[in-house]
Amino acid sequence: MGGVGLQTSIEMINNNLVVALDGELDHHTAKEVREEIDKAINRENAKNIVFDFKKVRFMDSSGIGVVIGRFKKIKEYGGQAGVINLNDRVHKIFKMSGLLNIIKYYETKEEALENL
Amino acid sequence: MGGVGLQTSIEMINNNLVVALDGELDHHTAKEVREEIDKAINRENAKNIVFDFKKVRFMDSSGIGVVIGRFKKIKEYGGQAGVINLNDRVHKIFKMSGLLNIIKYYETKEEALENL
Amino acid sequence: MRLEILSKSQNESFARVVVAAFVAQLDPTLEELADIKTAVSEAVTNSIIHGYLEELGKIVIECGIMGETLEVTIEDFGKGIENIEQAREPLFTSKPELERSGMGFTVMETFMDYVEIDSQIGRGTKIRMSKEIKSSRD
Amino acid sequence: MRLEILSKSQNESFARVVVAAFVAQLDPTLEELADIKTAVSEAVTNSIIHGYLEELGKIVIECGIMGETLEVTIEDFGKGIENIEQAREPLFTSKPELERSGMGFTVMETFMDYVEIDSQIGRGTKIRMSKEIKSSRD
Ligand SMILES: Nc1ncnc2c1ncn2[C@@H]1O[C@H](COP(=O)(O)OP(=O)(O)O)[C@@H](O)[C@H]1O
Ligand SMILES: Nc1ncnc2c1ncn2[C@@H]1O[C@H](COP(=O)(O)OP(=O)(O)O)[C@@H](O)[C@H]1O
Repeated sequence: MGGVGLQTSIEMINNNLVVALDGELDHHTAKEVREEIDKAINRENAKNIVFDFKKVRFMDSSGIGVVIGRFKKIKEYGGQAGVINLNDRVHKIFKMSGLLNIIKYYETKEEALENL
Repeated sequence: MGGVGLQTSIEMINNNLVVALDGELDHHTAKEVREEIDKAINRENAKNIVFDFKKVRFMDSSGIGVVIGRFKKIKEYGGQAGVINLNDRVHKIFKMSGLLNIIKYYETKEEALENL
Repeated sequence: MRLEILSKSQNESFARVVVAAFVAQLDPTLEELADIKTAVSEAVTNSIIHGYLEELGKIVIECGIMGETLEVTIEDFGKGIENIEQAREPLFTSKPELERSGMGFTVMETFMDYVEIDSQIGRGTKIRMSKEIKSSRD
Repeated sequence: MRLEILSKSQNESFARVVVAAFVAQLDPTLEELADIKTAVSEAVTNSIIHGYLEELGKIVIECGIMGETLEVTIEDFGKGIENIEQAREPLFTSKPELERSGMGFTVMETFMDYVEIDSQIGRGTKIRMSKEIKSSRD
């Protein structure tokens, strides 16, 4: 419902699209965020993508699809994806799904940007 | 439901029982708070009573009954009642009921204690 | 949205929280939210105390949105109201011994745009209320 | 408590808030609360996407407390599940095109003590879950 939702702030650092999510990531908010990120990937011609989960206060399994979906898109052109600032819950859900086997988890943004 | 509720802290200053309420005051929480205050009035042999609404985050018309009920009790022995720190909403509900015609509203605890 | 709860006094705050979460989609101000929570609290409390005389019964809360207006009904299947006109009067209460102030309906009418009482002796009471969320027009 | 909502995606967060407010009476930890909200979110989302294929339908959520255990059921009257065993498998999804991960039931099973799936083709799906609120024993 209104008042909650998910805000996205997107910045380009070199070749990398850094997407910071703020709020609750579920099936409802996933729809909007997915479109927004896909537009930015195309517009900015981004190679790699980094998801910052620092301000994600709630996430269910819809979050897995959002990350993997963007990863597949970026991979077509040889890019990579990373996730940063996972809290315990987000980490648990990603781990459960095997996502952390194909997408790298970095402690900090700097580390992600250096290693992607 | 649990987690919310109403906390009461009660102190005696001279003859005056000062009751600070913290939380949500509705029919459910009124029951407990009423008993607690009445016990304290008897135990402390209080003459006057001051209700501090500073931390009342929600109140419905049940709050009117709590204040008037204690006022009636204290009045039997010649005591008076005062209310302090009313926020706009509590003020509106008390005003509507005519409560502020029989119970004095003071800006501060000091003022209440001096004038009761 | 339709919510069924038991007439336990703990459910007064639960009902408030649920209606507040529902109306969040209209982006109300804190003031509007507090108005709605207070009115809901009065109606639910009345069902518990007056409708069911503090025995267990079912309370049904329905919420809907029409444009920018919240519509909420609160219904019980209890005692019913004998004299609706009298019940609406400020300071009238049939339960002074429970320290009721008789201000419940006055509070509902002050904080909501519209309050309708529909009641039948022995069958129950249904309160329909609505409030335009003016802030959602911006 | 019984809550009926429409299968709109905005109601995913509404359902979570309502169940969280209900379970508050058991004084859960933040962790337990998050477990329950996540499981409820999965089941409600499944009803919306898989049960009703994103068309409008009714979802019923019932919550009760047995001792220190929350019992919650989430029911839709939609499509039903063809193969329940397969549905429970991690990574199985019938909607990869919607970027579903197939982890919904795995998440429910991880975060709740007990998850039962009751489904009939063309009639709907009912998920019963429970979780003991251990913190409430202290
Ligand atoms: N749901 C209800 N069922 C039966 N009687 C009711 C109900 N709601 C209100 N009433 C009657 O209307 C009167 C006035 O209600 P209200 O203005 O809310 O004041 P209060 O609750 O303080 O008595 C009550 O005292 C009661 O006699
Ligand atoms: N309420 C439901 N109605 C119909 N089918 C369902 C329902 N819930 C789950 N399913 C089926 O079970 C599969 C697995 O569900 P789940 O583990 O939650 O993964 P996901 O939602 O990511 O597909 C779904 O893809 C769907 O085919």
